[in-house]
Amino acid sequence: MGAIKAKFSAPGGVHPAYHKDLAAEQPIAEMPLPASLVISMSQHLGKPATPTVKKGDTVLRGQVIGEAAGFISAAVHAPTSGTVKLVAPVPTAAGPRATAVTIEPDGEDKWIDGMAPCPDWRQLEKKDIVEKIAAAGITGMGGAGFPTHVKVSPPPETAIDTLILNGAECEPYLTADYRLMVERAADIWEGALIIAKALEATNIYVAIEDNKPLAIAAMAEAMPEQAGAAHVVALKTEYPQGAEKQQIFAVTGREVPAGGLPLNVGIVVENVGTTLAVWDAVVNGRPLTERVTTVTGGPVAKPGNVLARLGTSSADMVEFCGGTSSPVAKIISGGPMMGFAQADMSGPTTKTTSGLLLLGPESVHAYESMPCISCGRCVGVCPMNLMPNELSQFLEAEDYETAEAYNVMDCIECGCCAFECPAHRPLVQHMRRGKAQVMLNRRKQ
Amino acid sequence: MSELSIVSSSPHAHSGSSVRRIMLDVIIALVPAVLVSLYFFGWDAFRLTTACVVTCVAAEAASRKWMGRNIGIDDLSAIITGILLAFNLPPTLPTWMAVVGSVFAIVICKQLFGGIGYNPFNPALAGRVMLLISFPVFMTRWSEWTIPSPIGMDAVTTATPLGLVKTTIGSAGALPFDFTGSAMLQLFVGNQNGCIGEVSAAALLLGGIYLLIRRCITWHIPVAYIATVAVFSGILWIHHPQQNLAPHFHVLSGGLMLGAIFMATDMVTSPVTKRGMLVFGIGCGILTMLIRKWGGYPEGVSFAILLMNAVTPLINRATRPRVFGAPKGGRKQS
Amino acid sequence: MTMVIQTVLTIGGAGLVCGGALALAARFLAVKEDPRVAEVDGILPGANCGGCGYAGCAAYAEAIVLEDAPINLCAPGGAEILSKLAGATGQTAQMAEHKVAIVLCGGDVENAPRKFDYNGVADCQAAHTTGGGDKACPYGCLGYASCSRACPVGAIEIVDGIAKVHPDLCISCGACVRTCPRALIKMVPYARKIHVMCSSRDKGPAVKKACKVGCIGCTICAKLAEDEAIKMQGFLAVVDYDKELDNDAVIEKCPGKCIVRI
Amino acid sequence: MTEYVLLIIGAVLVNNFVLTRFLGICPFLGVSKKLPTALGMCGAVIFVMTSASAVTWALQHLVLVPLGLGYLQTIAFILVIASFVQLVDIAMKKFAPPLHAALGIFLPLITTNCAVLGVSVLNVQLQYGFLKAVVFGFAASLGFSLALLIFTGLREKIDRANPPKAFQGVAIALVTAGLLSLAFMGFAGLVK
Repeated sequence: MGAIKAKFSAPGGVHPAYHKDLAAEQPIAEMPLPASLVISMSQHLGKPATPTVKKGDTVLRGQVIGEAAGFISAAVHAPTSGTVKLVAPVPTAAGPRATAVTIEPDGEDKWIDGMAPCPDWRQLEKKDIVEKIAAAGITGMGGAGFPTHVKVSPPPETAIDTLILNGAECEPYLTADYRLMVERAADIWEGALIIAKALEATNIYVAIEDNKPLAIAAMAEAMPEQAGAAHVVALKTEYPQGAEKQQIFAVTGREVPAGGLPLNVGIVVENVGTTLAVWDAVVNGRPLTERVTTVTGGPVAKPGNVLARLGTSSADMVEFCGGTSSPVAKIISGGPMMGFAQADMSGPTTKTTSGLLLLGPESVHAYESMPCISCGRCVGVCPMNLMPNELSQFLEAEDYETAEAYNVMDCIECGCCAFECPAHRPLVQHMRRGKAQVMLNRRKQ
Repeated sequence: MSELSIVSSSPHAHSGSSVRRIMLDVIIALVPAVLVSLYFFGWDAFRLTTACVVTCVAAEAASRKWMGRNIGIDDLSAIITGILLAFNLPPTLPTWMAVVGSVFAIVICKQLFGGIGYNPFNPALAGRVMLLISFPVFMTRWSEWTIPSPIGMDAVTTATPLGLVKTTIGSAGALPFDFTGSAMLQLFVGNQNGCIGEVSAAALLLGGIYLLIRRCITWHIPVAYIATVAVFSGILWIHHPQQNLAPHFHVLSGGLMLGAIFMATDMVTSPVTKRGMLVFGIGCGILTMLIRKWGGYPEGVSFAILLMNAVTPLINRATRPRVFGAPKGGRKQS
Repeated sequence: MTMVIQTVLTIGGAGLVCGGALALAARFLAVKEDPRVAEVDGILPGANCGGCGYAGCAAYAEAIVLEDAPINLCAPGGAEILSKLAGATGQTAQMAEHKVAIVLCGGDVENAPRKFDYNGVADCQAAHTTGGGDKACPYGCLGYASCSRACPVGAIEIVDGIAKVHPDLCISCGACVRTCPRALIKMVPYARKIHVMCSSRDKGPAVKKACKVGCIGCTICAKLAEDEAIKMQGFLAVVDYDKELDNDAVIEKCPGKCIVRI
Repeated sequence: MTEYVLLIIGAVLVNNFVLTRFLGICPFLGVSKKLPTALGMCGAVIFVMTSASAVTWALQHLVLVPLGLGYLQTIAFILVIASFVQLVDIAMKKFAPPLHAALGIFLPLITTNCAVLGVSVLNVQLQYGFLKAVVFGFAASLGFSLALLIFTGLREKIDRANPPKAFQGVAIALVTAGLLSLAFMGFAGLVK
């Protein structure tokens, strides 16, 4: 069985320089334990976890150090064994501060006697799988970090027929998912079957951009025999094919209603890394304590794909990759299109850190406050069919009502508009601010 | 780290495009037409183009300084306004009028609104129309021109082909000539009377192709515009071939090529959506033909584009794309 | 004479016809409206600052007349408008104490370093949500003038990178308070002059690292101030504006130099 | 038929009331800030101008002329127009209160809108028959609406523009109106 070509493609999209060659052929390398780990309680979308340890406690790897605070939240586990040094707020990658637990590893890396491995997962009930996923603290590892146990337990009246594994990795520079697909194809497929069972989904698609032939080949080869409805779909290479709504359209031709969720059209999308984490949790009984992150960018001496414990600082990861060989002007957690710029390299790896990108001064794009020249390029590339030119001007004038009428809330912040803008306007930032303000205004009413 | 790192909102990558680069591309695209104008009109073309460009740049710099803003002429847009305005002037126009037109275009039509990006009308066209209305005699005084091989005629005229047709039909006479074969080629190359930059369809098309390749314009406006003129004039021609000119004549004469490729596609004053661009082009075509056929002026390109500039905000509003995921057939209104 | 009669008859007749038609229209298409709303609306200053909590002066006027809203909510109007409103509505009310806005941060360019170069929209909300704001202190004034733009009377100025309210210009509408993403701006009684110009809730060492004039939570001022006029909230000294405080010792003894008289 | 088509084209495009005759500038500037309000104004003006044309024609030819009271034209016309505007005002207050509030003072000001009086007086001057007068009134109001709508679109753009302080607000709007009027010159000669 080979890959099938995607029949559809969402509107808009851009073709940034990919720079994937920096790290694409570097096998995943496991990083030794650093001297200290800072584990944020807010590594997911939703309420931050509640810390369950205090200064001076000793913990084992896999031990719960933060409990899920409500339904849309996720548990946090100790990534290694050691001593709790501090429980205090630290800045998250996106900026605001959240409580974090600092652990000094004891070097033994001893696992706690927790969840039982379950190689025979086919015997499990739906709800057992969901419970295991929740207990393992798994969240979406592509970027947004939506708690996975919520995603795989849709309301009973919603029938899910299709599971899409997102292996598009359309962000330039990043190659972590690519490496996972090349190296761990069989395990990812098994994870997919586990999730499909929990969802009672009959179709499984793995969506991969067609600039990753090795990943497509590996996933196609490892495709399980029994599942007649499993496919590998080759997507046109175009940013943002990895965005959920756009990918669903490309793979199935279904449009997620504006303001709606994929489950409204009977679909759940999971990142390949998340799928692997589910496999690890269910089959091996291991909670999420590490992830693969691409450490890349011009100034990085030896770019690569690093298997690092959650909580590893950016500086430690860069050090592991040979340090820097030229000046660094911008530090980005994530990819260049949607990642968050960091003030320094002290920030810890979280469940959503798909990449750590360093840019030299020559690659930094400076935003300006030039007027819009109405070239319309942003309108042409917007994958949501919005009019970023108009929106940004409404928002500059703080006219939130009109911006709302022009559907600012449908913006997915993919960055296509600002990427194309010849006037170098900070369009995405305008949208973010607008969305925040509209939310605030709605809550007031 | 000794120096602070830079933090901005995402995205951290950029296509590398810039306003300056776009303007530079437009200037490059105008080069063939400039050369052709120098070939056909010689000193007059040089005189007017230089006067307009220098005045536009100086007026932009001076007015911005006067308004207490940064000088900001390095986006090169004033140079384009200068060239395009000169292109829309007849070769015999006195220099001082070109200067007045340039100052009007830059100061009143552009800088008063805040400069690049804010002007609702194309400055060069507004400058030309102001001159046309203020100095109608000077603005329609053309150099001498031998009509290229009309059948059985060898005449010298001081009118543009369109002007000639208008006066002849106005006096109820038959059309004075019939452009076919080699005469067509002459028109295409640019051997005709007219404003200094509009005569050569070939040179303008060359520039248009460059702009398309550089993605500075899309095909929508020029194609919709020219096709509408062709269809409109074609219908008239089929019904009354004696009273109307053939579509290819309409397309190749007057300022249509210049207007469709360089003026109507001005980003600031044309719609941003693809559908809007088509509407814009079709509107320009219809208005151009209305004025050419029934209006008081022999040529309607400038007026047509200016009028469509005026409705551009409404077109943008009406052609808002359907938001991805919104119900089909209707726009989501909240 | 005929002419005059004709004129009078014509215009008068036409007037009568039109007037009759209008009278009928007014009768059948009448809309009920409380005339007092317009009256109250006329008294209000018309600045539409929103300080009263209603969408604007007209909305407040409607609320006063139709929903018996209290008449002392219009801070910009002051005592004069209050007395007029009292006359119009028959309500009696005391003017609330005159309050003015103050930005509780003293970390100007010189005293509070930045932790990165911010490149983006010059607006506090935007800056605050991009990497958490460029000021090293996560509580300090970012200085991108959002409050200043929100102020309907231009009473806020950015001086040396931080916002300063001119108390004599402030009309106490509270627009700035609602705008500040860091909640640094407080409405305080005009009569109170001593303020702790810091809002950082971090511990001393962290504050010291981020700002030269921050409150390090040493509690000296809280001990010096009579009647608990300064209280500690965690690691931050906070003035209790309900109490008298006129003690220069707190200013002199503050090791962070963040207590000032304005 | 052709005559009426030409009459309409003439009144809408060639001799546009706002942009060529410069009548009705007050609401043209006053209610061109938002499209919905402008549309409401267009409806009101179309109604008032068309019906005022009919009634003033009747007034002129059935009352004033037979009685030799031509000198009462202005005052009599204003009386009728004022009543019509008042009627629209009352009706709108009843049926479309938000629009009524949005139009504000500009609704009663149609009374003194020179476009309405202008069309009535022009009907007399040009010696139009009844039907022609009504069509002319309707076409003139269409022309007014066209200009107002175009201008409203432009206004939304120039309100976001960045003119020097001295030109902000109505000043730049008038400059824009001037340029728009320049563009409308292109229709000159369309109808002889």
